[in-house]
Amino acid sequence: MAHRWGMAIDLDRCMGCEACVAACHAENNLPVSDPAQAAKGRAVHWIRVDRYYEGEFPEIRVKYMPVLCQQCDEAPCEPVCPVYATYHNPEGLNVQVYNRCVGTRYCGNNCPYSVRFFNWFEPKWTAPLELQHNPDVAIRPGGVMEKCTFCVQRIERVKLDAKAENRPVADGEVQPACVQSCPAEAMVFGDLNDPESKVSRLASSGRATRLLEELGAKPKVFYLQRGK
Amino acid sequence: MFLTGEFSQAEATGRAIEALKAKGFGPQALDMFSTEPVELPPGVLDRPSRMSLMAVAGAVVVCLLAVVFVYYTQRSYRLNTGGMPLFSLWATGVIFYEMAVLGAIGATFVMFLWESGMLRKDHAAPRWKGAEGELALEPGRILLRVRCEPEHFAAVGECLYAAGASRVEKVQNKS
Amino acid sequence: MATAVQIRQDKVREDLWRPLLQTRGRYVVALVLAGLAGAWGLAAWGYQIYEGLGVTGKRRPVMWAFYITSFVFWIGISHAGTLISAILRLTHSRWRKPVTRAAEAITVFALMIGGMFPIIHLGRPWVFYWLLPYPNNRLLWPNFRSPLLWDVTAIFTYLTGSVIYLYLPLIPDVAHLAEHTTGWRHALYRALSLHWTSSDREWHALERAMKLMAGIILAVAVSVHTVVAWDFAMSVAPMWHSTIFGPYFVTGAIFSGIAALLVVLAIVRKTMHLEAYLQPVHFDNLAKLLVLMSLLWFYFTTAEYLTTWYGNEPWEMAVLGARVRGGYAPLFWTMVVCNFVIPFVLLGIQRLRTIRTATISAAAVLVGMWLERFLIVVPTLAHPRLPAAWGTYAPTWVEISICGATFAAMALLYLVFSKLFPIIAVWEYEEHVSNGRI
Amino acid sequence: MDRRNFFKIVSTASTGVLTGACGKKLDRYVPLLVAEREIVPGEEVWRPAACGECGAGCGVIVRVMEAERVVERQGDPVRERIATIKKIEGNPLDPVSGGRLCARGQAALQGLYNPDRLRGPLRRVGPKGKAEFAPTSWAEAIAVAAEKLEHVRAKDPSRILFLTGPQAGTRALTIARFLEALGAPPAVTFEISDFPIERKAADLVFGWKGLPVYDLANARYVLGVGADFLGGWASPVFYARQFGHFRQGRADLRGRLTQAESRMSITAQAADLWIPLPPGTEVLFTAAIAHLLLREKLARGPNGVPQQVVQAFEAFDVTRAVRACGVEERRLLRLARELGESERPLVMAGASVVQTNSLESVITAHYLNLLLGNVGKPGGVLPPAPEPIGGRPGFANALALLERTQFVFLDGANPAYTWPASTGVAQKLERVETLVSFAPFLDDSGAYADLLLPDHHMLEATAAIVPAVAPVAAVTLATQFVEPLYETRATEQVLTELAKKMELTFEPATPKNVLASALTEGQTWEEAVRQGGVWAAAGGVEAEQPKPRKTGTRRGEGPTAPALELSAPSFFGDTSQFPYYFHPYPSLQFGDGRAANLPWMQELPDPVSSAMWGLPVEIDPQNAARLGIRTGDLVRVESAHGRLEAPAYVHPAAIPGVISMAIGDGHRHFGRYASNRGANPLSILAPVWEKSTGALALGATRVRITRLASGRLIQFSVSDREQGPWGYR
Repeated sequence: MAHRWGMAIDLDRCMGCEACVAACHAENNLPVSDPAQAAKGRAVHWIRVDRYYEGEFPEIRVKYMPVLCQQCDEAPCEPVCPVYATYHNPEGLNVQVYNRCVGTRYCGNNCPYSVRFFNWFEPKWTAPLELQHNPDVAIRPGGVMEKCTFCVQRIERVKLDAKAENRPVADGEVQPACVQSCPAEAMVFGDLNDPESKVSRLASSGRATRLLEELGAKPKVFYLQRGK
Repeated sequence: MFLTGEFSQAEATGRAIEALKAKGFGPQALDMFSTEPVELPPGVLDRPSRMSLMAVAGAVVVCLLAVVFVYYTQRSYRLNTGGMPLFSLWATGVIFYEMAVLGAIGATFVMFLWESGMLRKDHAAPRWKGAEGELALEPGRILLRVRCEPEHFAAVGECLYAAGASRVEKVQNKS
Repeated sequence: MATAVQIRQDKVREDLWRPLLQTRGRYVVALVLAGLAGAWGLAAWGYQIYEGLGVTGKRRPVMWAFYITSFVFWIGISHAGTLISAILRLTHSRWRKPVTRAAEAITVFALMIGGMFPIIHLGRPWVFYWLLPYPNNRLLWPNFRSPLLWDVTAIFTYLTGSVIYLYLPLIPDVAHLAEHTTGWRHALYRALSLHWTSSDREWHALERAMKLMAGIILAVAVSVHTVVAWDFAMSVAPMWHSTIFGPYFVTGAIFSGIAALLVVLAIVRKTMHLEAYLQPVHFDNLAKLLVLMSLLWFYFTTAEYLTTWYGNEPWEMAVLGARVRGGYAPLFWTMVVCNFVIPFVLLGIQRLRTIRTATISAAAVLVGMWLERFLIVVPTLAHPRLPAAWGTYAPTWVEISICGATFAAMALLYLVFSKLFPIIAVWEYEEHVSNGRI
Repeated sequence: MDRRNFFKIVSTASTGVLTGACGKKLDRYVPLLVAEREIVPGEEVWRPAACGECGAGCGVIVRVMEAERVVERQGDPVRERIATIKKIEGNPLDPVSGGRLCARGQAALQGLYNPDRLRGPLRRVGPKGKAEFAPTSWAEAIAVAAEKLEHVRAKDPSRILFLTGPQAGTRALTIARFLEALGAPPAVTFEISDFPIERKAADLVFGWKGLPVYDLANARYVLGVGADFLGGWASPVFYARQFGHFRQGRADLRGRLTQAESRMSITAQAADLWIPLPPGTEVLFTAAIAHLLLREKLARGPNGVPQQVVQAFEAFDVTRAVRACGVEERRLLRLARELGESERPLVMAGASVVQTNSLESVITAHYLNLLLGNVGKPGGVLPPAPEPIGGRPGFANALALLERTQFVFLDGANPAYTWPASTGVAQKLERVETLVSFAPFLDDSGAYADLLLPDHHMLEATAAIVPAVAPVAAVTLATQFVEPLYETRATEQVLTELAKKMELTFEPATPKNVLASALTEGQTWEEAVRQGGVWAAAGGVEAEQPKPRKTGTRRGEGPTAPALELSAPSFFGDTSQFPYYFHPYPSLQFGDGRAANLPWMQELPDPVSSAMWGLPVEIDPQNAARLGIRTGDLVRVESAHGRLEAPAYVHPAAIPGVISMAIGDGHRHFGRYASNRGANPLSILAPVWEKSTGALALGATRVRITRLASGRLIQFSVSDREQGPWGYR
């Protein structure tokens, strides 16, 4: 059976340390904007930690959650793309085809999670920072959309390895950079089509919810709510 | 061979047409020229038209072509859409509607060219500035041209004069 | 009687042909200014293509802003002509005759300009043709389910229809002009006239085609602006995802279209000295239409905002609040004043309704409708569902230049058009005159 | 350990053994340096290394792949294939990181490939502090340094000062040996990230040398007091891993965390309950809990506590704490009950933001743990593991030392940034005859240096590091596996050459020679290198519990047992003039400021304010409204000793009257990304120290704040409420 990749994020374990954000930058060659561009709202973080304050001091609490592309099953971003640059891959990922993208940014408007980022300029790195670039991940040209890929390059690598060794992909073997880095092990990645995978079990736990579930986009990222 | 009469009143032209029709010159043999549209009573010089019908036909044909095209293109290279239909009438209905309208517009324009006869100029027409042996179309005047053999010239000319033509000229078939 | 008409008709031709053949200094100045402004806009666009879209003020989450606003605005303006002239034609409004061609020209030009914006707005405009279904060896076709493809087809159809609709009644005039001109003008008019002979077959076909086209164009015009509205309404963004958007946008389009027509007619009347042709009755009737559309617009706006407010959904309230009370409130209330208060007061009271007030109101409506589109596009995008992603937007000189230049482009196109073709359909007006209906 | 990392490390560790002598594959691992001709395009090699970004000393693995760089040879640009590091992840075998890594650790790559790295030795050409340097050769630089050093040594070797960072390991050991050979006093660390108070408290109460290990993973109810252990205190990755387990790692068991702190820190955010304590009242809060615990007869181990301490607790007046802390007695009682009734209670105390009475607060917390009877037990306070390598630099207030010093070495220390301006550090550094900096960057202190002798980046170096907190005796090993990018030189080598020049008997400590003794039987050096460390027992925290070196307390040992002191904190600055507490805290992104030159960290949204490229001053909404300050406004914070200007962030969870600010920005010199960006809160602090350790009291300064103008705070997320301000009205 085909894989259907999904993620569970345990908000009870997460403490908002943003290790995932840095990991994503390192893995996916995210450009760093300068302060002027950051001030204009052009900073790119495929995964971000949203934080909201609830209540008033002293009975105030902070709610935070890492938000990345939710890889929706019925993704609002997909049907609106006029050139099929954003489409659904057979393993359930919302894939962005950078080469095909013409930059209408319609997908970005239609994403309720605001996780799509546009390359306002051709990305630049000051030498020798570009030596760090991950050769498995394309540098996106200016004028195209980009977003979290669930580290599709890591998925493919594991699948190739497993194929070479003639064995199925083991649960937990694929780890996107954010999942790998998480010190509190708040993030779990795996195959939702495998009912015994860790992510499937977490997704069916009583604490599992999905972000803006009421919109019916059927996201594949499950948030396990903080316990009481 | 043509015989052309010049009128200044639409009523007179109408009378001439009625008289000519009685003599066996049907609407096919008659051409009326005027700098602005002349309204004749219905039945006097009707020009039957299939423009509306063809517009509808054009709409239907182009719409169907569009459906086939979209259906083909979406299936020629099957992209995974994550459970959403590759071809959906609802999601592409607007396109079919627009293409239907485009078909109607195209058909209308083509039928305009066809029915106006502008595409088949096999005969000379009166010019604004009268050429040799030809009546000029002047503002406010109406020219009625009758296609007839020379042996009928006299009868037709009489008819035109009787209806109130101020002048009648014959034109050789030049082209 | 006949001679009287004759003289009168000569006067019509003289008056309406004069602007074509005589060029005054003021015209040249206007042409140069409009050309320079348009060139500046082109230069700004070139800069934007070279540097990247980052030179605009757009950002995440406000990824659509000035360009899409202008796109909707110009598409709205395009409803000036075709739709209005079609309605007037179908209802046999006799006062339409001096108005239709000016209106139809607005349509064509506004569409051409509006149609540019989706390309200007693209991240990679040099591959805009990927949106078109052209055969290619990789079997790559566009996604026809995307509302943007709907847009492409709708605008293409509308533009084709509008050009034909403008062109058909132009044929007798250019045929006539071809007889009275020499040189390149003669060649141009001759070619455009398609050897029109003024025969009754031609007149019949023209009449029939115009009737049909009026009906068809009405269907396209309504659908075009509905589709533009659906670009927004088909998404899940708060205060975009609304069933009212189709008719709301069509209403707004006709509203702004009438306003544009009024402004253009006022300018044409003044500069071309057509006071005898464009008479107070025309302005009065258009002004009445403007008030009607203003009321309709107000009704739709109220319906939209009141239901949202009463429903009190947090996401929608975020957008509504930002528009009505937040940072966008000055724009919002300016819009209400421009779109409702000014036209309603100035034109609703009969004593105040003059050509001057009609023009002022129309200009106000143009401003208000531009703001309305801006307020639809930007605050919604600035307030997506997850507040952590909220942002603000301010245009840069590039966007202002490009959008401003399109007004110059409109002026330029109109100046050229009025130099080539009579701005009032001569034969229609003559018919009008000879039927003694002046 | 997760599966992927297991595969990764096993393949790394075993290939050398399995393939033996069969050519290429062996070459990939031994020798460890990746030669250019061996790099296969597109193929990755994972290497163990050590993280040098903070004192936690996490073991990491790095991904080495081919890349191309353009270098200039004889004036022509030449493309050159080199082995480069693409990514850093935690070393799954390492008991500290366990295969995970924090944001700063991962961003270390940008230190390695930072465009502002020093590319070779430099000598000062302009006046001191002006940061004008000219390139020099290593031979010349070392000759100059040796000459100057010899000059000072001949006169008075005690006038040589080596200021270093908090990491223990071969570097520290080498430095210690070098100074010994010179006859100079031992190296000193005086940074704000070394936890001298926690060390001292553990020593005083338990007799432990090192930071206690809190067994958070096995605790059930944790009361955190003053230690932001998830946000950078002691060993963030280690405690974060434990926290995950504490919360959801055990079936049907969820640990509860209550955090008492003067700021809503990362830990307080993650806690189930945050008790906002006015700065410096931690000690009273802890004492009140202890008192209530005794009163409610919930103390399990009062026998382990010195009698006079128990008496002091019993005599403690809870109303004093209620008044000072602003916490109702009912709530204190509830906390005491929750703590006392829990099966495995734990109090995690520390001083993320040092106050003048912080030592008392940590000592009181240790006594509280003793009352709870959890010391040395699973889920309790565990003794620090023995450190296999000695040489951890001693902490001391180096101000007085600097005063009389003629020759200063700087390695891992940046006094010009971390010491308040009121200490006169700038003038003192200027006065020093010779200052040699080993920092790979030109930093604030480097500007005063006579010689900049840039060290390799940690990822290019060979070193052994002792983690600050480890459940077992641990050494993290890093060996050089990529060629240094520039003409930099390992400080160990520079010291060796200096010693040679000065004809000193000196041998640098290398991982190989110091670790020979730490290797357990059956372990080989090569294996240790491949694994990236030596660990006493591979296994998690739950493995064998090492016994405290000195169990219990010094009860009955008379004068050495510290008495319970419950003093109020002192603050510098007149209340009427300076009405607010100033509370600078080490930031998640930059720590004590040493990661500020990493662009990823600059663009990492601050967890509190979501600020990027410049940290704000945090003020509570009440006072902000009173002063007319709105988020983004430029404000001036003034103490009796200086002032700074920064944008404001109106922090909904700030304690009224406490102005917080993250440390990290405001460098004068630190490359293009950090220089002159934002403000340094340390610069305006009063010279107030915790009495017994000499640690800088970060939170002991009072300030006033004024709005200057509207400005701009660059935020990633502007909104901090889930609902907009537009209600149904």
